[in-house]
Parts: sequence; C-alpha cells; structure tokens
Amino acid sequence: PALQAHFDAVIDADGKIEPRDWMPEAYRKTLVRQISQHAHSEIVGMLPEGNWISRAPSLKRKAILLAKVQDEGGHGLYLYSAAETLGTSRDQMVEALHSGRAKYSSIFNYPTLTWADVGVIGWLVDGAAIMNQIPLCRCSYGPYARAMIRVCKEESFHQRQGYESLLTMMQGTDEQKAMVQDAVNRWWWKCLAMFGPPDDNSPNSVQGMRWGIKRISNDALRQKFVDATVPQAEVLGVTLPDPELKWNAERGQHDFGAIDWDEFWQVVNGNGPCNKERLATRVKAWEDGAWVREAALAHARKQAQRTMKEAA
Amino acid sequence: PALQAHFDAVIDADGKIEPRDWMPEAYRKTLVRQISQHAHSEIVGMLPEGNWISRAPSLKRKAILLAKVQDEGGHGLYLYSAAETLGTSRDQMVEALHSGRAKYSSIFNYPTLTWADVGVIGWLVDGAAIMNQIPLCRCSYGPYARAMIRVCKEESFHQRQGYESLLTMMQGTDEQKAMVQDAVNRWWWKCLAMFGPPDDNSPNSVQGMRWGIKRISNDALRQKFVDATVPQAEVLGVTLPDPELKWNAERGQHDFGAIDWDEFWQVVNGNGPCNKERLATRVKAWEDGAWVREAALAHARKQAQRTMKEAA
Amino acid sequence: MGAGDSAPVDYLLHLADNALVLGQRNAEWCGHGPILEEDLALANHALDHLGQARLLYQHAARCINAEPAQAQRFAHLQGARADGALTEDSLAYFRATHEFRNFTLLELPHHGPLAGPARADRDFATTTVRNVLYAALMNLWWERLQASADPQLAAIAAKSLKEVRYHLSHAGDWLVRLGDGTDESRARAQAALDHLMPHTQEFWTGDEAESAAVANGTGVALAELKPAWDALLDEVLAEATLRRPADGGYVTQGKRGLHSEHMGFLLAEMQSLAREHPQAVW
Amino acid sequence: MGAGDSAPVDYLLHLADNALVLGQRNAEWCGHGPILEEDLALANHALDHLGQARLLYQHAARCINAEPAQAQRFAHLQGARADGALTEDSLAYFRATHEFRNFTLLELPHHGPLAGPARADRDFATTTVRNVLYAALMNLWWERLQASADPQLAAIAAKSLKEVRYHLSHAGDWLVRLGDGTDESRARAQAALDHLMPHTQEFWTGDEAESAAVANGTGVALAELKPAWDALLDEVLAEATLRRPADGGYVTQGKRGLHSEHMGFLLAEMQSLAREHPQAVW
Repeated sequence: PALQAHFDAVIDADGKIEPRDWMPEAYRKTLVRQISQHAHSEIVGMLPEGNWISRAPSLKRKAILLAKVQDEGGHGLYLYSAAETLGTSRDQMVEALHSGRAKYSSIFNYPTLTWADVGVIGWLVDGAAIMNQIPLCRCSYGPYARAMIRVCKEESFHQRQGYESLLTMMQGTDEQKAMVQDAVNRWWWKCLAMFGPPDDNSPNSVQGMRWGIKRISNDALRQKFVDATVPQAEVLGVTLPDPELKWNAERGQHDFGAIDWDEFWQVVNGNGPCNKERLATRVKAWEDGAWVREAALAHARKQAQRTMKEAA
Repeated sequence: PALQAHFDAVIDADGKIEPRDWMPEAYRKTLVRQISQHAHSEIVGMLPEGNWISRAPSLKRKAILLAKVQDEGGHGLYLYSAAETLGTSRDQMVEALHSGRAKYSSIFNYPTLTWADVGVIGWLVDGAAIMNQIPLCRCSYGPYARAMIRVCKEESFHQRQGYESLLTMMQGTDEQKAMVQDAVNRWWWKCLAMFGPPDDNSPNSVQGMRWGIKRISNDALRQKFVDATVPQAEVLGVTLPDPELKWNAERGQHDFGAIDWDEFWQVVNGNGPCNKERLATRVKAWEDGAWVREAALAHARKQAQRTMKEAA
Repeated sequence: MGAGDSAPVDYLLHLADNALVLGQRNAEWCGHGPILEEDLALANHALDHLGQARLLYQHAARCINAEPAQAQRFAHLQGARADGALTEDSLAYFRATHEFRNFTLLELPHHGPLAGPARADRDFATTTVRNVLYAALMNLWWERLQASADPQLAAIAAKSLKEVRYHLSHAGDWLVRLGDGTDESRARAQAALDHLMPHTQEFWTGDEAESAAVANGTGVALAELKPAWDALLDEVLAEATLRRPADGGYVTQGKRGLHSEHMGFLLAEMQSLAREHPQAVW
Repeated sequence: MGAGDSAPVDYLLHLADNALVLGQRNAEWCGHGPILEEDLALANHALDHLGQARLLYQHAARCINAEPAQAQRFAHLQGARADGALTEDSLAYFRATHEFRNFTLLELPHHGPLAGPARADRDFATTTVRNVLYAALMNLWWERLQASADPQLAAIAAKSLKEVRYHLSHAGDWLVRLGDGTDESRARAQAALDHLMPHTQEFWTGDEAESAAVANGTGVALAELKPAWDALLDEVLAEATLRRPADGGYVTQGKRGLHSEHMGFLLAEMQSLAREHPQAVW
C-alpha cells in the first residue's frame, strides 16, 4: 500500500519507474508483454525487408537497406535487454514468440512484392511506427523510454531514406512510378490499421494510459499520421487509395474512409498471407542454430575450466 | 573348358552372349564395371546440363533440354537393367558409385558456365559419346548391345539439337557468338580426351577387343571424331582451339595437337573442378530420398499382407 | 456466344502461367530425385506442363497480336518479339511478377512455409501433395474445356486431359505410398497437406477473367467443379490414410498477380538469361 | 612507376568483385542467423564489404571512363550509366558471369560441395571458415596496399584494413568456439575447412592483372603473403583444434572469370531487378 502509493505518485508526476523500483505485478506483466512484443516485431520485421537485400537495384540502395535491417536487429536487442530488466530472459521471450503465445506487429504478416514495397515500408510503416513510438519516449518505465529514444532517432532516418527512395522512383521511368503507386495501394490501409482498433474498441488502452505507458489514443495517433502523410503523398505524386480522403476545414484535419477491421483481425489471428512463413522462418533459424549456440556454451565452459586450472 | 570353347566360338563368330550363357568370370566383371559405369555416367551427366533447365532462354530450348536430360536418365535405367542381368543390383551399383569405387565419365567433372555449354555438350560431348557407342552396338554381350542401339538413336537426336542450337546462336548477336566460341574453347580438348589415353597407354583395350566389347581403338575413334567434327565447326563458324589442327592430304585425315594427359588424369583421379560436387549431389539425392524409398517399401509390404489376408 | 470466339487473354494466361510455373518447379527435381524412376516421372510431368504452357502462350500471343487494345496493353513487352509480334517467349520471359496469373500454390518451393530467402532441403511430400491437388483440378477443368467455344483451347484441353489423367494417377499412387507408408512419410505428407490445402481456396474464388470466359462460352466457373474435386481428393486421402485439413485461413491471390515472396525469386532465375539478351533468338 | 598511377582496372575489379560477392553471401544470413548478435555481426561485415566494393568500383569506373581503350572494352555495359559514363552500378549489375574476377571461394553457397541447382540448409561453419580464410588474406593484402602507388587504392586500403582486422578477430573467435566446442561443431568446422581450403590455392597463383599492378607499384604479388597467411591460419587452427588439410586438388580460377556453377545463380538473383529496368535511376 505504501509502495503502491509511491508508485502512483511517480506515475502522476510523469516520473520514471526503474528496474529496482517496486511496481504492481500487472504493470510488470503488461510491460514484459509490450516490450518483448515490440522486440519480436523488430526481429520479424527484418524478414519482409530482408527479402530484397540480395536484389536491391543499386549498391547504394543495397547498403541503405542492409544498414536498416541491421538497425532493426539492433533495436530488437535493446528491447530484449529492456524487457530482461523486468525479470524475463531472452530464451523465455523467444520461446513465447515461437510457440505463438507472444505476438508481433501484424504489419509484418504481408509480403514485400516489389522493390517499391521497401521504400513504402520506410515511408509509411516506419512513419506509423514512429508516430506510435514517440509518445513511448515519455513512457513511465525508464529502460523502455530510453530504448525508444534511441529507436526513434534511427527510425526517423530510415523513414527519410525510404521516402527519398520513392521520390527518386517517382521521378523515374513509367514502370518505377507504377511500381510505387501499386505499393502504396497495397500498404496504405494496412498502415492505418497499425494504430490499432478504434478507441471505443480498445479496452487495454485505458489501463495503459493510467500507467503512463500509453500516452495518446489510437484514433488520435491515426489522425496525426494521416494529416502528416497526405502532404508527403502530394509531394511524391502518389494517390492515397481512399476516395473519402479529404481535408475537413471545420475539423482542421483530414476525413478518411473506413478501415476493414475484419481483415485486420483475421491477419492478427493468424490468417494473413505470411503469418506461417514469418514464424516458421524464425523457428528454423533458431533450431538450425542450436548447434552453434551449444558450441559457444561448450567452449565457454572449457575456457572457464582452463582458467580455474591455471589459477589453481 | 567346353563352356569356354563355346564362348570363344560365339565371340569369334561375332555372335551374342546372353544372360543365361556361360561366360568367364573376368568377362562378367569387366562388363559389370563397364556397363554400370556407363549408367553412372548418364546419371551424373544429368547434372551439368540440368544446371541450365531452370534458366533456358526460350520455352522451346527448355523443353528440348528437359527432354534430353530425361532421356539420359532413361539411358541410365536401361544400362542399370542391362548390368543387373550380370548378377549385380541397382543398390550395389549405386553404393559403388557413392563410395567412389565406381567411376563415371570424367567429362562431367567440368562446370557448365554458360548456356552455350549446353549446345556444345550436345554437339561435342554427345558427338564423342556416340562415336564411342556406335561400335558398342555390336558388342558381344546382347543386353548391352541392344541398350546401346536405343541409346545411340536418342543421342544422335540430341547431338543434332545441340548443334542446331549453336547454329542459331552463331547467326545471332555478337554476345551469342562470343558465348559459343568461348564454350568451344573450354570443351574441345576435354572432348578429345573422352576417347581415353593413346592406344599405347591403354592396356585394358586389348582384352576388351579380344572379348568383342571394344571394337575400335581409342586413337582410331578420336581421329574419326576430329575428322567428322572439323567440317561441322566450319559450318558453324567457330574456330577449334588448336593451332596445329590441319588437313593432312597424305594421311587423308586431320593432324591435331597434343592433349594434356596430365590434366586428364588429375581430373579422372578426383582433382577436377566439379568432382566433389557431382558425387556429393548424387549422394545427397540418395540419402535425402531414403525416407521415400522406405515408404514405398513399407506400403508395398502392407499391400502384400492385405492381399494375403483377403485371399485367406 | 459465337462459335470460334477466343477465350479472354487473361484466362489463357492464367492457364498458361499455371502450367509454366508448376513445370518449372517440378523440373527442379531433375538429377535430385529420391529414385531414378521418379526423377524421370517428374521430368516427364514438367515436360507435359511446359508443352501445355507453350500451346497456351502461342494461342494467347496470337490473340494479343490480333487485337489492337490487347497489343497496346502488352506493348511494353519488347523482348523476344518476332517481326514486332509478341511470341510465347515474350510472355514467359518478359512479364514482371505482378503480371503472372498463376495460382500461388504452384510457385511455392518444395518445402513447408518459409520466407523468400530462406534455404531448406527439397521435400518430396510437398511436391507430391501439390501435384495431386492441382492434377485433380485439371482433370475436371480440362475435361470441361474440351467443350470450350474456343476451338484452340478445346484442342489443347483434349491433349492435356490425357496427360493429366496420368499425372493424377501417378501422384495419387505416391500420395498413398507416403500416407500409408512409414510414420515419417505419413508425418511429412500430413504436414505438406496442412500447409498446401489452404492454397487451394484460390481455385474457387472466381475473378473477372473467369467470368468473361464463362460469358462467351470459352471457360468454366471453377466453383462448379468443387464438389467433384472434393470427392476425388477425399477418395485419395482416405486411401492414403491422411486427414483432410479444415477449411479456412488466408485465401491466396496469385491469379490476380498478388503472389507470395517466392514468385520473384522463381522468375529472377527463370528469366535471367533471356533478359540478359532481350533481342536474341535462341 | 609514377606516383599517382592508377592500379590496372582488372586489379581493381578483382578486389571489388571479391568484396561484393562475399558481402552478398554474408548478407544472406540476415534474419536467419543462429543468434541475433551474429545476424547483426554478419550484416555488419557485409556492409563493410559492400562499402569497400563501392569505393573500388567507383575508382575503377573513373579509370575506365578516363581511358579510351578501357571505355571501349566496357562499351557493351549500357545499364546504369550517368550521362553516358560508366558507374559502380554498371559494373556490379551489368557484367556477365565470365567478366567477374572474384576468387571462386567467395561465391560458394553456405554449405558443402553441391551442384548449382541443389538445395540445402545454410551452414554457419562454412560461413565462418570462409570468412577466416579470406579475412586473414585481406589483413595482409590491405596492409601492403596502404603503400600502393595508386593513392585512391592506398586510401581504400587504410580504411578497409581497420574493418578487416575486426572481421578476422570476430570470425577467428567463432572458429575457435566451433572447433573447440562440441563434437558436432568440430565435425562441421573440419568438414568446412576440408571443403574450402583447396579454394585458397587460387590466392597464390598470380595472373596478368596482378603482374601489371606489381609492375607499376600499385599492387602486391600475393605469393609473397603466403608465409604470413600460413602462420595466421596455423595459429587460429591450432587454437580451434582443427586439422589443416593437405595441399592439393583442383585450383579454382574465378579471378580469371572461370567460375563455379554457383556464380551464375548468384548473379541472376543479384542483378535481376536492375536488369529489368536498365535505364532506371534508383
């Protein structure tokens, strides 16, 4: 009770909870789930973009993409570390992912069908992720907030590079322009859904806001994203595939059409184009790599024994 | 002794020895080795050409190549069957190949580096093989001779198709012409070596001729091949890479340069570009396929038991 | 519904792309099969499919060349033209991934679900299950197409039907051996079936090309064939002692040009040499 | 031996192709590595090599553009030109297999000897052994090239040397873990070493490009580096408790454009999109 009061006071003052602080079990559990799933998203997210590393059409773009995917892996590492401060382990988190108990961002359950998808993912998927993550930089849990600051900085860079790649294509050949427009048509609605269900359908959000984990509502973030992105699309010269999208002068925001939540939930629940492939690929990498991890362990033990012998 | 006399009489009369006939053990062993190695050559030979099926540059050429490789597999089947009439089994022969005890034609230890290699293999490798095999159609051992007749017919067809493919390329773009000439440069000398070492270095040939297995000497076949091929090269418009190659009016045949027998023996003995790859690929196919063969066996047994139960 | 109408170009391309892509996949076993006889059988199937693809592409090319709107639609395909006219090779080697109209089922590598750049051994059970699922469909589909108002398509159907009867019986026999063989073979066959069955939902969804073909009497609404396909499948699965997976899951859209991540890699390899020499004749 | 002479174009391309091809292979592990940290390490190595390749290709392109005979020699490379001039991408994406000058060692897939179209899992031991063999060479080679009479090459060497010191220590540490880890890891490492070691014979054979580079002071006769390379290798193999294979066997010739069957497939994938849009800027 005194601990709870102290905890509440820190939260109310927009302070930071650190690993050594007392926290409600539900707060800890929520954060473990959220942070680890964020980490899983970064790792699984390496796959749709990694799909194009070998075929990147110029050395510069290959380097940019490889660096981006490497950064994403690095983000996964920071986030796994942040989650570990809450009393879980990498092996436990990976096991939860591989068994299907833990989720990852459903946006990565779609295939990257063309090179333009890579640029669109940078522009829109990273763009949406950043919009989701900037508020998390003020998250009440210290390690998560600090990880988010590092992640957001790098992801802003990725977003700019993705957008720049699209800009180049939109000044290019007819095939390149068509490729970009086609990619936008396929990804736009899925990116809008990344902000999660409408506020009146999001029960978890309330508690999240009470704990200083969630700062801004799904719908508010989604609206911000649309308003930020529309002018970017105009500069690019692409049409966002929504006939109802238009500026509403009264609201001072853009009106936009209805998201297909049935499709969203289908995919979240396992029935997307790539769900099985993404998870199976991660499981295979883990299982195929078991002998490597065992070797590292065995060698470390041998080294430890040699060191002890020498000390003796 | 009476059996031996009968055997010798058949051989001397250019007759046929059939599976039920008595034959010297050495004759049987020689034939098992030769026929099985011929079969192995057909099977391993599917690999260098099979390398280009997925990338054949037109649907017509893809079909022709696929049919050719399929025919080669079929030749392997005929030949394994012919060898089995001499008291060996497919499993034993495959084991001999995979363990390295049995050999296959060393021409298949070279890589197919370009599409033109496929046409050149048809023209020159099949051409040399046909020249080696036509005399075998009169081989004293019936099953082998009959297999050879079928094989030669199909391989003549393959040779014409390979040649026709090269003719088309030589009437094509500069890149195509260069590709053909480069392939010829790489394969010519290796094809000359296919006829085996010079007669004065071929101790096995003597016994082979005594038994009606080998009809014409290595050097004689090689000479025939050169004489047949030079005009074909002229029609194609390619240069055979031998500065010493020229018509010798006195002999009524072409003179040609010296073959690098050191390189030949190095490759025969395991040190070619693809020896390890060829054998490892066959071994992998066999090992990876074990569960399939076991399933077929298990199912056949179940079927047999069901049949017996029904009959009972 | 005029006798002698051609089937819609996209319908012909759908049929052709199915045949080409499956032929490409089956041919990958050449030299790597579990038994020599099966190496040859798969090569034979691949040759049959390649032959069907060629006839269909040739027919499609003639249709495209003869109709200005279609010729315009494919004007960007400059490779492998003959005197300016589109050929079978223009269609096979110079279209981009999104222009291919094959069922996604047929482009998958011979193993369980994995992302595009993953590497794994080829699995004969996956190949066998896929061949059964598709051959069962084609038996019924070619049979109906013998009555197509498009005479070329009807002729192609008659020829192809003979071939695919053998494909179905051969692949079906293998599925029975695997399903009712060893524990390992059954496990592999069941896993392959669980993986591939959802990809067959795409057979029944219909699309604009199919509707147009049905409208001019040249084609068939595949949904009509589902009961017979179900019956064929249930029969062979029963004999193979395999469990038919429940319906459901993502419905693929390869026939609309929305492929898996595998299609791009398949085409990159298949088209590489032709695209390197776009004006060459082979 | 003029100060400021450029290294021969073929020498630069050999160095660049080595870096590009190994970078391409190491990048294949991205998302598939045995440990997340190693996924990132391999991506990092690949990025370093890609960076080296880019600098070398850019330098080579400038040399080619500046010299009429070379420009003529590469006139057939029409893709990715900038205002008619050759670029790094023209060289990387539009040359044919036989024009690439990388050591064969670097183009091999991450598994034991198999024919081109075979499919198998990726093996981390193969990757590690290859990286050690090559990084050991590059430590010595870049070190000498810091004194190249070609100032651009000397600068590239200085930058690359820092990177490759880390590559060698990282890969060497892993080779020790694998060799002196479990029985399985030792068996895999030994098999990889037995497979790959003969491919290093190509390092020492010299060729016209190397001779020309030595002649104008821009390059190094690699044979001079062999004793030091042997020493580096023997040291890490001893610590890894691995047996150094006997010398001998086929000597590969990738640097002369005579590759394995794997190179064609690597390039088909790598170049596919660029070749599909040869005039596009990305």
